[in-house]
Amino acid sequence: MSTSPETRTTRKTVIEAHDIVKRFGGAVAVDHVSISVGAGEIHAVVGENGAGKSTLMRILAGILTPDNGGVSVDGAVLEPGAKASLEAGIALVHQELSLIPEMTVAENILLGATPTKFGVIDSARQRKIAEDALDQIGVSVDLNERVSRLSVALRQFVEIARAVARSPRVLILDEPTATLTPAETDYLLNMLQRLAAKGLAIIYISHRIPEVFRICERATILRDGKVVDNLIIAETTPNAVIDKMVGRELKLDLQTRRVANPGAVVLSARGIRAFRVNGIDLDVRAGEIVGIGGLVGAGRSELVRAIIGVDPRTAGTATITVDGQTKNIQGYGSAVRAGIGFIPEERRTEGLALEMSVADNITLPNRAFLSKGGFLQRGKITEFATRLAAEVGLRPPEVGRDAGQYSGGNQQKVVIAKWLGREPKLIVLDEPTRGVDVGAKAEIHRLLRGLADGGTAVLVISSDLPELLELSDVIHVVRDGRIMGTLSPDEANERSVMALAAGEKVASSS
Amino acid sequence: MKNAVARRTEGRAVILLILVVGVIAVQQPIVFNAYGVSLARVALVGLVALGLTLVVLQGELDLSVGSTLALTGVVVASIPDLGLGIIAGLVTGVAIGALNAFLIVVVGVNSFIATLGTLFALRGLAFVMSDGRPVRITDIDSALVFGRELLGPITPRVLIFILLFVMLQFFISKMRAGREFYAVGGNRQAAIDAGIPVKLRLFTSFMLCGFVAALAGVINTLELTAADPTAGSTVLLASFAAVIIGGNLLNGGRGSLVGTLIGAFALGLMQVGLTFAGADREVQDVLIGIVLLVAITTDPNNLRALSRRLQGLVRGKTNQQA
Amino acid sequence: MTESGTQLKAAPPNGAPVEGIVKRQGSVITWIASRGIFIFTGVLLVFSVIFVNGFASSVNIIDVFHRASAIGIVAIGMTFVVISANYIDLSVVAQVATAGVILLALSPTYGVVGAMAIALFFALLYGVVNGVSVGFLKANAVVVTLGTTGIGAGILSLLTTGTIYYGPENGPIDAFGDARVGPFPLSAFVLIVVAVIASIVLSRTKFGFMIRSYGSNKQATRLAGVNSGGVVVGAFVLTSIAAMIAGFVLAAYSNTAVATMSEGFDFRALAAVIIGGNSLFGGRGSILRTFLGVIFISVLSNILVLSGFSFAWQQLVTGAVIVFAVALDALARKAEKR
Amino acid sequence: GTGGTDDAGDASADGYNVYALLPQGNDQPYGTNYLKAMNAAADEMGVNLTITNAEYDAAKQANECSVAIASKPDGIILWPAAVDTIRPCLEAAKAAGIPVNASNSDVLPEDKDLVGTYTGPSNEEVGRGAAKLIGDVLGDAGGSIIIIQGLSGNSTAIDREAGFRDELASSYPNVEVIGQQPGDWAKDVALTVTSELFTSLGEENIDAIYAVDDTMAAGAIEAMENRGIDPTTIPVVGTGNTELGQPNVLSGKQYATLFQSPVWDGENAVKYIVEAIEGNTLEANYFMPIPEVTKENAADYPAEW
Ligand SMILES: Nc1ncnc2c1ncn2[C@@H]1O[C@H](COP(=O)(O)OP(=O)(O)OP(=O)(O)O)[C@@H](O)[C@H]1O
Ligand SMILES: Nc1ncnc2c1ncn2[C@@H]1O[C@H](COP(=O)(O)OP(=O)(O)OP(=O)(O)O)[C@@H](O)[C@H]1O
Ligand SMILES: [Mg+2]
Ligand SMILES: [Mg+2]
Repeated sequence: MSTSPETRTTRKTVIEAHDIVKRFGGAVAVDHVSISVGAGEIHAVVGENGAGKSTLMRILAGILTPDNGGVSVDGAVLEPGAKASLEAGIALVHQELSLIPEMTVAENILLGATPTKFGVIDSARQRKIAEDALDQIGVSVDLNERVSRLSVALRQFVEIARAVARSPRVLILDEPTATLTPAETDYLLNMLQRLAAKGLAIIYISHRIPEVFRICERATILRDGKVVDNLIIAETTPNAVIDKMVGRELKLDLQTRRVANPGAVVLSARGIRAFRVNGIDLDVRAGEIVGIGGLVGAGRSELVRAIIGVDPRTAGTATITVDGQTKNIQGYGSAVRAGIGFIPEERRTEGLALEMSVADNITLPNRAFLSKGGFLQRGKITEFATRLAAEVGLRPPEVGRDAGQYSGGNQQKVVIAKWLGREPKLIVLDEPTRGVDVGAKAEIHRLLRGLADGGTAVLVISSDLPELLELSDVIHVVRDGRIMGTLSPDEANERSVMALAAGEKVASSS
Repeated sequence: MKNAVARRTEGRAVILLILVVGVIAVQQPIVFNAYGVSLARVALVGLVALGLTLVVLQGELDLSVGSTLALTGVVVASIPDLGLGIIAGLVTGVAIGALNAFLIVVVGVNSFIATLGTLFALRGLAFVMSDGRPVRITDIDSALVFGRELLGPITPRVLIFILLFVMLQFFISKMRAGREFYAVGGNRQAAIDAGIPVKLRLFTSFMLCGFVAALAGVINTLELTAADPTAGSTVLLASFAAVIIGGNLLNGGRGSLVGTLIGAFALGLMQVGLTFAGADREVQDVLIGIVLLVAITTDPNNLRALSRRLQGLVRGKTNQQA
Repeated sequence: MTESGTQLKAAPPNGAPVEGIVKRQGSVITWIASRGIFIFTGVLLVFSVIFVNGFASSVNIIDVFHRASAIGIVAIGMTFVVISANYIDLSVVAQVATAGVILLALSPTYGVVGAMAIALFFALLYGVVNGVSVGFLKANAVVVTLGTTGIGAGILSLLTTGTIYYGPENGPIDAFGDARVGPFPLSAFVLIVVAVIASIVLSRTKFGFMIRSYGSNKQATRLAGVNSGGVVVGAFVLTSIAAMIAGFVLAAYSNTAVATMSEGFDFRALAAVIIGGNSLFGGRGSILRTFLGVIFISVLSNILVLSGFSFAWQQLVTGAVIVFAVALDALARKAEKR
Repeated sequence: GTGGTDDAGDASADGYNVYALLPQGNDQPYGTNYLKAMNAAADEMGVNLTITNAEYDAAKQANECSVAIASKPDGIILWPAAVDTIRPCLEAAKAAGIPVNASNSDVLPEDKDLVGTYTGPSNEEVGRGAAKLIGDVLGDAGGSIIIIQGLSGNSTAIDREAGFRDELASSYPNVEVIGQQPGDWAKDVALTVTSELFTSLGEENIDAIYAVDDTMAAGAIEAMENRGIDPTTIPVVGTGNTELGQPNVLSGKQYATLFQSPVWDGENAVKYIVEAIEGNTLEANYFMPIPEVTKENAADYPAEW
């Protein structure tokens, strides 16, 4: 633990977490973390995907109980459990939207704290409180509209209103701007500063360093669940923070990045339109890694899913060319048969059958040639799975184990291994390292690079900018389901990508 | 229009009801003249469905309602003092609900399986207690009074049905505990995070469901002056049908008692009409089967998903939970 | 269910606990539960042999198999629907009767083989209608099969008007019903053959593998390029074919068939599947478990009758056993999660 | 009859409107033939019938009863789904001035005054008849017997068994019932439980079998054959003289049955409701003759169902 600069802040500490540890099965998500935030302070918690930010916040909010350490507000140690934390005035805006779709805005804002008279909902007060909360954050939504009918951005603000409505002492926001446009973001940041001015202690999580530098007073930097540093923003620079976040590899990898000499076009998409995809042209060449950047909600997932036929297209065509022959991609089935492999965004719900063995999971896309006359060939499967497990560096390489028993990173390796066996001509990855620890992440990167060098065409979506910059031979930046710009390796950097993603015409200097 | 229907979960139930009413108006107007009878049938189909709806709203199921009805009936009839019997019966129902909830919430059994077990066990208990014979109420005359029409052709059953609907509707729409059923069914994790006592809510819904089934058992027994251990054989599927046709989503979180009520009306009136027409029982089964199949294969969400798959571009939002 | 609420609970939006790298060896209860049905069946058999006189007699074993055959074949078929995470096929009630009635009613005119062919046609019809509604129209299996039962049973009853069809004495069907393989009735032999085939299909073939995989994660299975709708149709078709065979066996056993011959088969079959310890969340499960579940239930009712218990007690005990079995299973899961 | 006049304007001024509230119909063999005869008789006498089937669900029948009363028919034929549960229906009909006759299963004594008459078999009598047959064939020595019951909770099954046991107790003290199991009206179930009863009680200890209907009797007989017992050595008595049972009686495998005629049942239900509507004085009961059918006279009684 580095020098905690409490000494150098005049603020009165409101919330303090001491020596927090949280394990998920084997993986340590939060590793002896201490953090304290004062009244009126906006405190940043930054770190790469999977650093442990959300987990730590869920612990502060009493939703997760730590394996070690405790949380105290105004010096009083909290009982475990969400209720105690709520009563102590800790309000958390979740990273994932956590609203009840069929309930109205007003009901959602007061969910769990509905005002009642003799058990009967006091709708007058409910509206009043909800209205006030929305006023405080200066957003106007129809209180009676069902949340399922709101845009993601509006949902995000409703979530914040819900936190504010509890008139908290501590307000925690976990990547609140991830789904917001620059204008909305700007608005949110000003709002937070106003709230802080009222004496609220705010913990702010974001992957966007400029935001942190704009509103935060201090930053706690997490890596692999550990606190690597605790800085006073005024005394540091964005680069310093990023270096601390990602450690050494980033620079190294960035140096080892090299422009590929791409071969023939493998995937060619023209005029793709679909739900939240508004006309996209895209080519991916053999041996090339094409990156797709943008903010969450930009429609990147929808875009690739529409191209390869996972989700329905409303317009446009996509073709895949394998040794001279060009095939149209009708449905997803045809795409797979044509030699496309797809690693989806949601590993747990879309990528793996968690209670089936690694071998079974690897067999699934390869069932055709792992079976003869409709019968599975056990021996061949085990041998095949073991080979691939080794190839992706699965640890431990026990293919008989349930996939669910592996850590996020290893699970992701299994998802990739599923496809390697087919020697795909094109491999599409949506957030391939989300929630994957740094080590596994590096291995996955090496793997992808290796595939590309082997002549496979690779299409990668990533919200993780360093990763995107490191991997991609060319980056398309998507916003509102359109490609806003295409960057070559030497044009591409955090700012240029962000500028396009956020839709800023001219990049503002920093 | 199509959207409006798709939005309101009760959409299809309304359409069906309109159809049924239309056909009846032409074919069997007597169904309306004898509205007392028709209401009684609706109450017969709908009462248990009201309780079931509460459970379904939370994304759970209760298969044991039929057996609960039978068992409580036997309890009521086997106790000489009618008043005491009724109370005992209702208590039994609540207790059964608590047992189901315990298995589901505390032990962690999937509700479908847990209530499948109690479905068998409770029916068995009813048979054991009644020795497999109908049990006649001792104090028949007071029971007979119950069966009589109160105001005009309105029997106590109908009155209770209406009262229960109003009360449950109030509970589910105006009271915090009831309203939070939607949260439990709509996004359980979020409900837990928001500090809603999810387990308590589950217990509440199952106990209410048990209570309503028991109430139906009591009413049957009083109206018939005897309890039949084989009773309720047709209840589960009938009320299940009313719930489904009422547009309640089995995943929970979407649906309403109003929908169930409309579903019950559609089914009840349909049955009465067919009875007046002297249609074979089988014909009724087939018709209800078809209605069910149509209702479920045209669930608004699937329709939306389907239409998106077909010509795509449904403007508006995706409902993550749906 | 296309997305059963309960499954939703099984895998909540966030915070789904993930098992550690090192699988903790579960508690005693885990051990028992994972082998539950094997232990219970064993204990019950030993108990019966020792304490229930007449149980071990060859004639009685035949009766046990008579109890087990038809329902067992249905349960084995239904295992496919259960493992594909679709809970239950209620329409087996109508399907078994349809097959039985067709066999006895039509074989005089079309011959046994002809009748069987016609029965097969209807079995496939049921399977496809159920499967398409669930697999492609994404409708809830419970409701769909509830609907198809109503339609099918209604029509069957309309057409047969309650007639009890019976085959000629010592006709081929009667002969089949009385036939023995060694000490066992032919129907037991059919049950075992069906079980073996089903077991091979489920555990060894590509198709069975896809059903298991689909049951354990629809989305992942689809994204692996599997025609998931087709898999569901397959599962329902297999269930229907099994129900048809069960109809034949049941009809042959008593050489009679009537529209109401299979009342209660839906939940009784499911009970056998569940007591066998197959997971209703789909994915996990085996035919052997179902088979043992059937043997367990059949032996249980058999010894209850042998011991002079009334029908009422039989129901009560069966229900209690189901509750006990599933509660144990649930507790075991919890223990595993810890 | 009162009912007749105030319905004069009805679409069917030509004949009486009658509701037949039945617990079974085309879904059971007996009901099917009962309906056939009933409809035939109705056509003959110009009666328009509306028929319901409550599937032995008392609550459903109660509602169908009120439906019937609401449509103000001239008369109602009631075949109770469960006799204990029909009092309210009868009272309502009386209040509405609609004559009601009971058919096939008689109402309870205390409800007798609420019905015009009862037509059909006396299920107790059927049971007694069976008891006589068994008692007599076993002779003074008596013996031990088993009962294959009908569907659990079914009132016909209950009444027959009650009459049977009552008659044994009063007239054949030496005949003892040593076991019973429900055969659910189904041959296959009867087959299994009979066999199991043989196993548990010992083949040598069972001197006769009372199967509450012929379908189940056939099951009991097949059970014996499967066990290599000659059915003629253990007298089996059933009920119905059905198409399934009669061949067994003829061949002597089934010692005897009691001929219950759905045709008589259906016909007379219509015949006497008309009498009731026209206000003629009726006796309390018109019992169906229940001839004993044995190998000797079976030929004279062709099976009806
Ligand atoms: N419920 C869970 N079960 C198992 N592992 C989990 C769970 N939640 C998080 N993890 C793991 O804990 C680590 C930290 O996750 P966490 O969500 O806190 O990271 P994060 O910093 O919020 O990442 P992101 O920036 O992507 O939100 C990751 O490796 C993740 O896979
Ligand atoms: N306006 C919107 N209406 C409905 N759903 C939305 C909207 N915007 C985003 N979403 C949902 O939010 C989630 C994130 O959106 P999407 O996946 O398109 O972002 P992305 O650009 O792919 O970023 P990521 O790679 O993080 O997913 C998706 O589930 C998407 O359906
Ligand atoms: Mg996070
Ligand atoms: Mg995405």
